[in-house]
Amino acid sequence: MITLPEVLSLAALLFCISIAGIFLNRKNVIILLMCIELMLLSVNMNFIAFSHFLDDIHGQIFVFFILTVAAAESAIGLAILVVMFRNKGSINIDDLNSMKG
Amino acid sequence: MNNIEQIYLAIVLAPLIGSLVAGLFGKFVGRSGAHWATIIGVAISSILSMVAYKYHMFDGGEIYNQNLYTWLSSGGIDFKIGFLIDSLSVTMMVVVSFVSLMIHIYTIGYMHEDPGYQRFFSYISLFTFAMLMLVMSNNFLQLFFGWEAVGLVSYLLIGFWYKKETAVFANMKAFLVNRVGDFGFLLGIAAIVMTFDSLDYTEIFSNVTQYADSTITIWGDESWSLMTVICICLFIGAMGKSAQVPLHVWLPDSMEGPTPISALIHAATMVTAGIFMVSRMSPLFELSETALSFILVIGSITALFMGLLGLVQNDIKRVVAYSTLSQLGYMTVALGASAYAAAMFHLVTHAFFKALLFLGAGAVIIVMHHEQDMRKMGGLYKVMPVTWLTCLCGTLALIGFPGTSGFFSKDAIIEAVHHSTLAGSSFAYFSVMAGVFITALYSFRLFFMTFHGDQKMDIGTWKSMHEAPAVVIAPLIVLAIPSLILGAFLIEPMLFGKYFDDAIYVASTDGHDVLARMAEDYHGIGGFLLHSIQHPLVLILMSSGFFVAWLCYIKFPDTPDKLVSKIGPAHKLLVNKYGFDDFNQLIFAKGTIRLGHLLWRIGDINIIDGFFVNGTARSVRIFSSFIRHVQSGYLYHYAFSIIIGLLVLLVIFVHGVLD
Amino acid sequence: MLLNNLPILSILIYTPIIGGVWALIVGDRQEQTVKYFSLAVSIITFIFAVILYCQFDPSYGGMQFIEESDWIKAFDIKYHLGVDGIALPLIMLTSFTTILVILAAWEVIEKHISYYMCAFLILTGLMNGVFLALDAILFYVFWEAMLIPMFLIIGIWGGPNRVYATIKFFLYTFLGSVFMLVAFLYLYTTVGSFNIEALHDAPLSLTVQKFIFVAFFLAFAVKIPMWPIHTWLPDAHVEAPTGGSVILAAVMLKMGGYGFLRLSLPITPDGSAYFGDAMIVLSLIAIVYIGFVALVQEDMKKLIAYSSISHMGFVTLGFFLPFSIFTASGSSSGAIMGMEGAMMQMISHGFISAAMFLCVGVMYDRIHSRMIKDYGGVVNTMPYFAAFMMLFAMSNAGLPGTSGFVGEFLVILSSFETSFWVAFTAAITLILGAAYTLWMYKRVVFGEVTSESIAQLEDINMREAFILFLLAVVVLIFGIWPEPIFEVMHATVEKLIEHIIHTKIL
Amino acid sequence: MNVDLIIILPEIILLALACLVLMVDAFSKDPLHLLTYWTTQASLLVVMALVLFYFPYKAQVAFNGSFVSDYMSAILKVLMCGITSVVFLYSYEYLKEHKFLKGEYFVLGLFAVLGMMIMTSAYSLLSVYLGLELLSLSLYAMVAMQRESKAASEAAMKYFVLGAIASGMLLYGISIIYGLTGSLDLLTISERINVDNVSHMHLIYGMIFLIVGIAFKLGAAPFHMWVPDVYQGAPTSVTLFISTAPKLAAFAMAMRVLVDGLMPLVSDWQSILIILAVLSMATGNIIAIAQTNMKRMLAYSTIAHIGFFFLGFIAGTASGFSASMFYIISYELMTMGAFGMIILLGRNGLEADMLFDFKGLSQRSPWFAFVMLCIMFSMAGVPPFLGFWSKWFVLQELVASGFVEIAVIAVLFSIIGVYYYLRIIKLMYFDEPDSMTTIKTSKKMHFVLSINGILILVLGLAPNILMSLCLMALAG
Amino acid sequence: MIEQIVFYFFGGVLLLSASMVVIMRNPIHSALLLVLSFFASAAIWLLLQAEFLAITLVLVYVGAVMVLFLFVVMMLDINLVTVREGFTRFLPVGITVAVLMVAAMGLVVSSDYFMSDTYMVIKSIGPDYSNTKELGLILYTQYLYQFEIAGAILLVAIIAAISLSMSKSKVNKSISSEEQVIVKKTDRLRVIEMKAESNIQSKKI
Repeated sequence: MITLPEVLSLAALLFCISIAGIFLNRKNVIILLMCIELMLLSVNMNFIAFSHFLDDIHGQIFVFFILTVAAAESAIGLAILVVMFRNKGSINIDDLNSMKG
Repeated sequence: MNNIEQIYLAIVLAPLIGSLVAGLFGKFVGRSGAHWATIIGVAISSILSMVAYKYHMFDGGEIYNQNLYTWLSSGGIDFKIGFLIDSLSVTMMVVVSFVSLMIHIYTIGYMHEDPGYQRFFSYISLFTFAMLMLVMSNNFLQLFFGWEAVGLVSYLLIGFWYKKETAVFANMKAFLVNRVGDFGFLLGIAAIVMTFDSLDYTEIFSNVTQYADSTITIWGDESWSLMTVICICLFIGAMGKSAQVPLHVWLPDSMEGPTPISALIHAATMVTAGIFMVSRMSPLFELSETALSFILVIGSITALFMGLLGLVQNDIKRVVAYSTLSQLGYMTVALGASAYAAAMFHLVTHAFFKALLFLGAGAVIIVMHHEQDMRKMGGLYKVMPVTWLTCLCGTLALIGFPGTSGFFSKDAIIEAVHHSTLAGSSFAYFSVMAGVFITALYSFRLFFMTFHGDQKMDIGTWKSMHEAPAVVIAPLIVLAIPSLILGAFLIEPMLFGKYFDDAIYVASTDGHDVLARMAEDYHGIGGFLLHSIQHPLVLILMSSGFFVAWLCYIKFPDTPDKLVSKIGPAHKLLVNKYGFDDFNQLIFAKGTIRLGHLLWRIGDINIIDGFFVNGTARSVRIFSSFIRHVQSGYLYHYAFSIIIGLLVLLVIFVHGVLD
Repeated sequence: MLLNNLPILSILIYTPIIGGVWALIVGDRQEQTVKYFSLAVSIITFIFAVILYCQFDPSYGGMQFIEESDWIKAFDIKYHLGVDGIALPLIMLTSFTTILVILAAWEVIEKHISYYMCAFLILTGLMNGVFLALDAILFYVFWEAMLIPMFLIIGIWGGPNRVYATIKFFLYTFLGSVFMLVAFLYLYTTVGSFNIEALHDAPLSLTVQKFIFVAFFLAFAVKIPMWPIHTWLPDAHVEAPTGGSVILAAVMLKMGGYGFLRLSLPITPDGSAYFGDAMIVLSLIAIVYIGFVALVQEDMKKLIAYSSISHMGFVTLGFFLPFSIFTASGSSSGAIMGMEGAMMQMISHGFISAAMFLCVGVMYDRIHSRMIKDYGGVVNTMPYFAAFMMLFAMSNAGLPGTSGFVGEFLVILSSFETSFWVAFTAAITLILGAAYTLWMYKRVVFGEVTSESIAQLEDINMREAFILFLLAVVVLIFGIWPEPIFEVMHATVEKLIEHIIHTKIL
Repeated sequence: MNVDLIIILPEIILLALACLVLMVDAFSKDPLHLLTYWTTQASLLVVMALVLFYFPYKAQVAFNGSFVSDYMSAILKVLMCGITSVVFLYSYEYLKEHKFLKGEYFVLGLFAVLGMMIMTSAYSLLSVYLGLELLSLSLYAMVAMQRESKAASEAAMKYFVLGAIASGMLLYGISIIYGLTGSLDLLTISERINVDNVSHMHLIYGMIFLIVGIAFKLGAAPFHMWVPDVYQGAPTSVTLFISTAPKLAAFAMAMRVLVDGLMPLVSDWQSILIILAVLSMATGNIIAIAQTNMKRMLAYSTIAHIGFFFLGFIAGTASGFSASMFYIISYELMTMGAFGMIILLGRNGLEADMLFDFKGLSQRSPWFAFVMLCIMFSMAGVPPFLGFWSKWFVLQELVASGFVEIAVIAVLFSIIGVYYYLRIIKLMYFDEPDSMTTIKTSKKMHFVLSINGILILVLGLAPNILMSLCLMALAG
Repeated sequence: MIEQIVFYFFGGVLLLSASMVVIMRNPIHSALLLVLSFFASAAIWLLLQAEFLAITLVLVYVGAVMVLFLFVVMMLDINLVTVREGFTRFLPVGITVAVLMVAAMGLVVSSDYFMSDTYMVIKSIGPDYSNTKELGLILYTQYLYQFEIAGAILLVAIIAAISLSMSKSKVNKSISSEEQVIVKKTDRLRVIEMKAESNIQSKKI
């Protein structure tokens, strides 16, 4: 038997990895986008776990929507990435600092 | 006399109207218009004063005590403007308006060429108004009004020649030193209001006894007699106005003003306001022996030491000024000895002979083309005999030559002090006696240096000299007469009669009622004269003073210089006026400015503004320009801040670190 | 009578405001029209103030001519106006000063005259509003709104360092007043009303009173201003145009004093009593310390500004004397005297400081310097001006016979009842006040002509003479017969004293 | 089911109209996109009219409790449409002037409005999330829409990444709350927290993630970092849009989640919000002082305003929430005017977003300088302008709830804030202009901007109506 | 027991691949590792009886989204040399924070509260149970509204993606002589009024 805390912990770890990925990654915007996907994945994991252990289908519905939105989100994210690349010729995060202070 | 109120009103208002006409419409009415308007005004008030005098002193008129209007009422106390006419005020009124009239007339000649002619007349008329308000007041408020108003006019007149740096300095000094006195005076008034809930003389005097033993805590737990505090505070006011040590410093400098006002304000009338005030307050002062002793000591110091200063002055007006100081000291001594009547008596006689001396000096100055240094005069009796004669009268009166007005008044004071048993009276007695010698010495020094000896002016000046014009001479003559004879008429009623009975109160306790003691020995003028011959100490001092002056300035004119080299330091002390001016300049003038700079630069600019106000603003700005770099522009920093925020919230609220 | 039905208080507020807006609309193109129009508006306002004075019932101590209507119903905030013996003289002062200011600007202001007139007229309306408001929030709105025109006046028409000065002015006063707002809000939650009169009657514990007092103190002490939060004033005065300085000194400082009377004392009597001694000490420091500071100023306007602070020290002194007088003697006559004296000091300072600033303005317009050292011997070329200035200088020094004397005199008299030393310290101003005023006068006016520019000065023209003459008349009349001002105050002040001697602690 | 559809009629119509606009734009050849523009404006008007027409005089719930229509939502929707309409008016001028007029702009704008309306009416966490995403995705795209601008794409990228993180956080929080209560329905959640013995600690754990998500959307410190960069980098019209209507939606979201859903935890989120509020006021006000870019300064000022806005929530009472609503509405009126001014000053493709662009404005255009003056004083919270009342209202409620210390801190920070608003006025009125070029503008813009300024003044003189409206909206 | 082994295996794979996504220097590797982690979580989801979603995850994510990622990575032709200097200075702080975060979250989610009876109501499901059917049933009834919104979101994504990435630049790069002839000065030359040194002035504010 898997227990709920185990799944939740797994999700939490995944969440932390994605977060760490976002603020540790210094160079590549694409990896940021991937980290965001990971983050959503961990949330989905949570929902599915709760859904399973509460025996409540609504959690899975939520995941369904998250998947949908995540797809849309990555589409827009990549579109912005493309625009940015065209403008700056780079997708380095360090180049994203023309505005500060 | 039913219309007495209108008369009193006319007495004060006539000079005011004159002053307004000359002041506001000076250009319009022209020079003669200005002097006619003011002279008529003052003449009216002078004549009416005499009428009032007659009514009051001879026709047995009632004491007039009525309020004109309510200035304001607050906290249940009505502050009113009104007149109290009794023997004291009516005497002052006559003196003030009469001397003022003389000076108005004299001014026509003296200020003849001055461009500020109308302004001058306006001022002196205004002064007359203010002085009359002061003496006619029936309450402290109006007294203070008049008190400050005469101060204002004095300020204006000292600085009359506003281009003269020394004049404008002197007028400010005069005003400020007077303000120091007013400072005490105001505190005294405040104490009176607190005690009596009134400012009305009669009300205060009728309640005064019940507060005789009241005390007030001022410093620590020690309680002071309330009356002493009140009296000393009031007397500080008098010290300012009547130029008593150490608030005398303004008076010699005030000689920067035109001579007529030196005569009117700084000799005859305004400076005696303090004497008048203390006499007026006699019911209060009688309750505090401490205050009286204080007065006695201050007066005697002034009388003696200021007279000494007269010996080393070369400016003709300054000599007279120091003589005024000394004479004021005499009056103050009389006050301290509870001989208010004697003080008033001397006040009256002094008003005439001192005005005379000043006007005489003024006449000399005119003739000398505004040269005031006595070392450049001499031998003037040849060209201006009338002036010489009248000045002689004045001088004799001043030194108290037997039979002259001054003799009676001054002798009375000396006698009174002699009888006084208050603390400090023996010192006072010594001072006034020594003062007699000194007075004679400096008076004749002035007289000899000016009118006798060699002519020390240049020949051109000498040739152009002639007697002063009639408008100048006439007042001299008019003033010379009372200087000589008034004393003989007044001594009996004033000192020993019931002249001041309705105005001055002297406690009948031993040591206070010195005049009553004197009255026991008084047997007419002749007796008084005789008495002074029988006890010739005063006369001896006086004549030795005269003799020394004769020796030094007529017989052996080089003696003074030799003397100076012998007693160098002492002479220097005198020339430096005991260092009062230097002290004031250093401590008060410079010290105040330094303190002001300190408070401003350090307190306001550096600490309050610099540190707190701008400092806060600056630190916010610096902090801002520093903290903005947290917004680094890097995405990972932004994400990091979100995580940190999240983490902190989790740690605080979930893991309850703060609980 | 028709006048009885007019909402005269609202008229006093809105006549100038509407006039101001109109002046703005007309704009700079019709300069003359704007000037005459503004003058007319200010005179009409003054006439209404006079009518108010005439119809005022001095025997009644409470609020009169009350106007009340809903404003924000949800919080029971009302448009609530009323006038009593404390507000009335200040209303008179405000509307009178406006006339002067508008006259003073006549030829002097060249830049955007219509804005200038607009700012001043609106300012007048708002200031009247402050004095008339009986609702705490309404009061606050007027109080703060007033800052805006003043901010612009200093900033647009001010001197070289105007930006610093005006921002300092704004922030300082804003800082103080926001605490007042918090205090109002707190009072609302405890008392349930913004009605100032209701707040007067509401019981409050001592702790609460202390806090509220401190909050009010910050607002009013900055405005009046008291030491040590006074430093905005010299800067603001120095940089402001003449009219701005005049209004600032003549009316705006009075708001602080008015605030103490209207809010601090009656709402927190026990708090005021608790801090009474501290307030007296602060007032005395202001009187003496600032006196010394004024003495060494090199800039005439700064000197007068400092002298204002020193004079305002008398106001706060008078306001906070009653508590110690009760402790000392238990009688209220001294207390009334102190408070009325302080009120009189406010009124009279309004005229005198206005006059002094106008005098400096007259010189500034000619030579464009305010530094004392640039002057000397002005009397030679401007004798009439010198005469006027002498009068005002003397009244600034508190010479009897001028209005400047009355307030100081009464406050000193009253302060003697608390302690000799309070009176002693307060009376030092007699010397210091005379010293800094006359020393300045001496350096500026007396003496030989010191420079070419002084030699070419022209004496005051008819307009300037008229302004100064008006002020001179007022200063003298109230010096010789101040009773008209006191007459209207008595009932109110007595009521106030009666109110504040009773504790509000339940 | 019929009833449900009527209730969401405005949303349905808006969706349909948005699609219509998309079609219109796709098939019209007009380079000025006038037809698109006017259709958009008409759509907004229609929706507004519909909301008013079906004004919910009592709360109506639809779709199994995931949609609610009540006073608050209706009022907010009307405001959103109204504000967006004005924003589009300004935007149109701006886009035309800066030569990147695109139909998609308006389409996305309409979808964003749809998202906001969904958020406003969301009664379940799922609707909240979807509405939020619909709004956010539209906004990300709008920010990046000026494709040639480096700053815009940088801003878009930052906005997107950080927004996605925040969404992730929000989702994580939702998942935890869902796990604890077994429901996504806000009313049910609130009920279950009250009734069931749900672990308080775990609830707070979930709630913190939710609050982070909400705070991010509002731009509260320390989740504010995107605000300055996005405000500065985005085309001014988009900045204007982001800073206005979505804030209303964020307010609605906060209301739905915190008040409708998590009211039982009020004392906990109060303390969290206190921290956020104080931090926001501090950060916003202090850093704003050092700014030289007007848009960036306004961004920091927004952060500070959000701190103030939270104060109403901290009060924790219905009237406190009304105060927050009042605050956010008045804030939007002001910020709309301020950005409108920046748009107005920009010419020929050049942005006039530096502070010195405002130098001597009073001489170039007295009227607009006056409007800006009103806006700035209003933002500073000086009566008699609207901004004063908004501050007053939240402080009033705060003090009424006993948080006097917080009120004192708040006013202290507002004093710092006054400084940089005054600086703008100083530039406009006390400085000389660099050039005297007159300001050309369309009549429409002139008119609307003037109305905007006057409204700030008029509402400041008579805040009664708006205040009662807000009180009514949240009275229940 | 077997469930646990499977869970821990796939959990391990998931965490490892997720970490590698973050660490990898080459975005293509990252993308592929991401695919791996999706597969691993799909497996776990299957364990948790969310069959439909598990399949969707693989189909939608691996099949569509990840391909999109790869496509973009390839298309943008990123200079791989510069893409890797990463995590140095910031690393210790970052790791500390990450560890703290793990602790803060882990302590909560691993608590015994989630072992309580509420979370033990797993019903046994019959062989005819269809997860897809159950989802579908409520998705198109109860969640109709949300479903529509999701549609709108996708529409927005389409519009946004197209309008952002579609290049409107002219396809034809030939020269038009017609335009060359009628060109005017004002078409080419724009006079911009610029203030000198205004940046410096602005600092004084």
